[in-house]
Amino acid sequence: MSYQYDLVVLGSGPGGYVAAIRASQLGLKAAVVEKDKLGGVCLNIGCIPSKALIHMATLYRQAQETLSRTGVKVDTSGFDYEKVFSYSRQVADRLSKGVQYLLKKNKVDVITGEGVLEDPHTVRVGDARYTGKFVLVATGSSPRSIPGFEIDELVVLSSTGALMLKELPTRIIILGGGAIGMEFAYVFSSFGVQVTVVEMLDQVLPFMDHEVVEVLVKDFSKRGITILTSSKATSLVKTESGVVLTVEGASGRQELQAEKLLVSIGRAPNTRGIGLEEIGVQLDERGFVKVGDYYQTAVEGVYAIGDILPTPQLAHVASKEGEIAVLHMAGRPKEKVLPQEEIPSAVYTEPQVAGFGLTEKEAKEKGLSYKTAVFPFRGVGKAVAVGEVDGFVKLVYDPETEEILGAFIVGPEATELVHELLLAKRSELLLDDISHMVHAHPTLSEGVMEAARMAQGWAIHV
Amino acid sequence: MSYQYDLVVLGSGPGGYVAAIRASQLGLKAAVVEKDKLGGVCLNIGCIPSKALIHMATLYRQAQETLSRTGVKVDTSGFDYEKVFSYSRQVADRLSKGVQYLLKKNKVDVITGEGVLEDPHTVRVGDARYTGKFVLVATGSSPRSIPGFEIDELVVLSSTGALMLKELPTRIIILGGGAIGMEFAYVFSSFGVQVTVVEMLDQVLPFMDHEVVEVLVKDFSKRGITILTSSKATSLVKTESGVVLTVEGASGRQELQAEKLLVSIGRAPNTRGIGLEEIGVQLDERGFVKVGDYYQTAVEGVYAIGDILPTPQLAHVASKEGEIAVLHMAGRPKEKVLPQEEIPSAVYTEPQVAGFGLTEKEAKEKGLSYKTAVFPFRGVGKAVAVGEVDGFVKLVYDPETEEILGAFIVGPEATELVHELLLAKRSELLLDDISHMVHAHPTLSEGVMEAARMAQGWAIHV
Amino acid sequence: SPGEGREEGRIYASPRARRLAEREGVDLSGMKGSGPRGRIMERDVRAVIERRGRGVAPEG
Ligand SMILES: Cc1cc2nc3c(=O)[nH]c(=O)nc-3n(C[C@H](O)[C@H](O)[C@H](O)COP(=O)(O)OP(=O)(O)OC[C@H]3O[C@@H](n4cnc5c(N)ncnc54)[C@H](O)[C@@H]3O)c2cc1C
Ligand SMILES: Cc1cc2nc3c(=O)[nH]c(=O)nc-3n(C[C@H](O)[C@H](O)[C@H](O)COP(=O)(O)OP(=O)(O)OC[C@H]3O[C@@H](n4cnc5c(N)ncnc54)[C@H](O)[C@@H]3O)c2cc1C
Repeated sequence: MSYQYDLVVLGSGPGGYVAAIRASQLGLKAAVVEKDKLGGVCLNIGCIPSKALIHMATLYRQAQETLSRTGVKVDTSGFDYEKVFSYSRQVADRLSKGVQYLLKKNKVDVITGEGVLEDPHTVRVGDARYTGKFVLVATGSSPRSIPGFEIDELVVLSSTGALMLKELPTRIIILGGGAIGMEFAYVFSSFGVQVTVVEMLDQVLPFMDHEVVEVLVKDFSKRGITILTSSKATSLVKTESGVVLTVEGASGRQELQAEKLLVSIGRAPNTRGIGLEEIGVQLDERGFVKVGDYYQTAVEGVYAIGDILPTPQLAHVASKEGEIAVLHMAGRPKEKVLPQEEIPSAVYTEPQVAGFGLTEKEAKEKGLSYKTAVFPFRGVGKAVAVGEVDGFVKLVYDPETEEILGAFIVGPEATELVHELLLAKRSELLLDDISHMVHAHPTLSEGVMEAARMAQGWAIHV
Repeated sequence: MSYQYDLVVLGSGPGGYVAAIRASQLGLKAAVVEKDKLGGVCLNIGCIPSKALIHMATLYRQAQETLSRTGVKVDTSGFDYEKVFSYSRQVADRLSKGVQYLLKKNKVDVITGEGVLEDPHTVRVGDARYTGKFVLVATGSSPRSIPGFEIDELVVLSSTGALMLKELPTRIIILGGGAIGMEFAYVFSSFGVQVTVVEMLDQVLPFMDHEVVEVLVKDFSKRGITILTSSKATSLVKTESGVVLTVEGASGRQELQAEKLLVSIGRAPNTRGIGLEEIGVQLDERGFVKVGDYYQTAVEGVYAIGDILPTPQLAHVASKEGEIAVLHMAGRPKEKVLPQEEIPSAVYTEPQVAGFGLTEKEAKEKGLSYKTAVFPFRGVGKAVAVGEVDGFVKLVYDPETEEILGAFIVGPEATELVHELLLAKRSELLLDDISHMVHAHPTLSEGVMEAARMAQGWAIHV
Repeated sequence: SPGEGREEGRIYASPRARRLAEREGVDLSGMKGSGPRGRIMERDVRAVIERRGRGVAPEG
């Protein structure tokens, strides 16, 4: 049987577009079907515009907190949030266009419209049908909502609505203290909005080491962000001026008022209504696709990656899964499923938070023999020079083998610094490799070196 | 024979104080002799205050260039450079006090005064004598001046005078386009000073890869900094209002006027008048100390490290040399002399520049079979989000073995990003180790990953 | 992981050491290296090659 394409990809997010380009590099003729903007959630209403807002928020804060100490007058009376919004859209559009350019350059056909799987080799878009030897489903996810807290994008916002705000509210409540919720808390509060975060679990950013999160929470509290953990929103009433949210926590029940409510309690996979179950692809009880070692679904020739899998809903995970899947299709399988401990998590607030591998709690729960080393940025000259001394580099390691089990950083540039440690972990290096390497002075990376030395008992600056 | 100390260290810079602390950790009883402030040049009049100035310069620029686009009024009419100066002094003092604390905590005695070697085991300070089984000389370096361009610290400044300015000149000429010269050019020009850099060689930052330097130079030029390369200052006349400098270059002779001249043409080792030659320590023709594999001088028991050696005059080099030397003294030699290709260089301007190993030119001159991969920050989402798309990650690698020969980065956070690559180099990893590692999205570190992929022919975002 | 590697008798070597050994046909099994925790480094493989070149039997 002959097909129009070797590969038809459904969805052009960081899973889909990267997979299509990689496929093309490997000699497969590929097409991408996209119903919305190229680049998916990440580029258009996710990672990228949120980072542009964060960047502006940081400039805004620093100008007032630090620059103003030099006699420069920072007058925010004319501040226009819509300009910040526009900047974030420009950035997103530029990158979305970039994806268009890359797809074209790599000779990947772009098909515009909503695709539905008709059979394992056929994607229908409107009246047209596109056939592929392989089909890769990368349809991503959508904001989850819960009954009673329905998103209207006017008063009750999803992350999309929050990104699209052109005007700032005076108060906002953020339901859900995951990475997305905390990043919005940072952005809004930096611009003077009163923010309350409501989290059901006993810790915001539950996937991160608890000590790292403590530093962030302390910093956020100092800035006037209220964080309520172990707190459950039980009911929502819309009023003329916004919302009243009833929250039940350890200390009882309270009513919170705000102009807007941002619901960021997770994202649901886009796996319904696109023919998946109809052709035999298996979903788990939460609607995520079940896959094998190379992201093959139960149906021969059909693969699935990204936010529709029960793996961490992160852009870099989606991309890597796509790479692994297309290598398998191309008959050149190299790696299998992404090992969980090699996936970095990053939160781009200030201070930033990043980490991978086992948290201290996880190491303890697993009954591993582990130790931790915590080196504070206070002891790092560059951190002092730039006035960002809160935070630390924390290593969870095996004291016997000196293997790194996990690493967590809170502080300036944490999201970049984590990669040196991740490389060490992934390439089976040991504490010695980092502790003995010369690190440029003065850099924040010296904190990474010192943490490794600390684990070995010879940190200098502590 | 018995000594008061196992180790007497002369000089408390990043060479001396780190060595003393390390020695103490290894069980040696140590003392440090310091005639000035603890922490040496680096903490007091070098690395640290300069980075504090750079930080403020960046905030000042960003507020005007970026933040002002959001309607925030940035009024610099009341700007007071002395506040910036004070901030840099606070940072330096805080870190110098930190060294004091660390020395005390590690039970290292601090002896205040100018030390002179009387014999291989005796340091005289005033009337007092301190004996040590080992003596480590770490007396650092001082600004070099040339006849006709004598430094008076009023009009003709060294880096020290430049750091101590409490008022900005309208124009400044910087003689010497090394790291120090370029960092001052960045600081001054950011605050509105007209800057001209005069460099004798055909490239500023001569130790860096030429393509990387081109990006910096282009950026500097855009900001109005004049850079004259292959240009020699032939005479200096002091006038009522400043200086007139005559410069001869390819395009002939010209006269430059400014209020101040900063001479940053290199640093001379502090090796005279402290008894070195008298006790038999050998110096080379330029006054640098000759040492063996573990930084031993020609005299048994006497070691030398840091800026007084003909190795790169960098703080992290001084510290590492100190570590190696004291391990040798303690009878636990581990590493020998620091391999040149494992030493990172960093320039903390914006954009930042950092690198290690062979530049493309060096690889060519050595007749090596090499290739390069240059991945632009344009293709990195985070760089676009923060509006810093100039620059790239450049790898010089062996195409056959996929070994990294050198790496150079120009762009945001270059001085941090370089460490992932350096770890790869030092721990004998290959391109594969970096190209296949999941890097968090969106981070600048993705540029490092993409450069490695580019070398292997599968970069996605280019 | 390196710890498990050693226990299983798996070879713990740097990628460059591995690559060189592969190209030069050096058997790394049972070899103890000079890197962290006995990791076989390129220099260790070079030493074997050199000894081989000089006709010296490899060390156990
Ligand atoms: C506010 C926010 C911030 C975030 N920040 C980060 C971050 O900093 N770092 C990070 O790693 N992750 C972040 N994420 C998560 C990240 O965006 C996702 O993990 C990532 O986008 C998943 O990629 P994907 O390719 O699986 O799907 P998506 O990016 O969701 O793309 C799926 C695409 O498929 C299209 N599609 C769906 N169904 C069809 C159909 N039937 N026919 C045609 N097209 C279809 C959609 O229109 C969409 O374009 C963030 C998310 C949000 C919401
Ligand atoms: C403006 C500037 C910026 C710089 N920026 C960087 C940078 O960003 N990164 C980097 O790596 N390097 C930088 N350097 C270089 C760095 O400062 C030096 O490489 C480093 O300080 C050398 O350390 P050291 O221990 O050898 O000597 P020094 O730091 O010079 O310390 C020597 C100490 O010995 C004392 N001393 C000398 N003689 C005697 C004596 N006879 N008795 C008692 N005490 C004595 C001195 O007072 C001094 O405190 C910079 C230098 C300058 C000038």
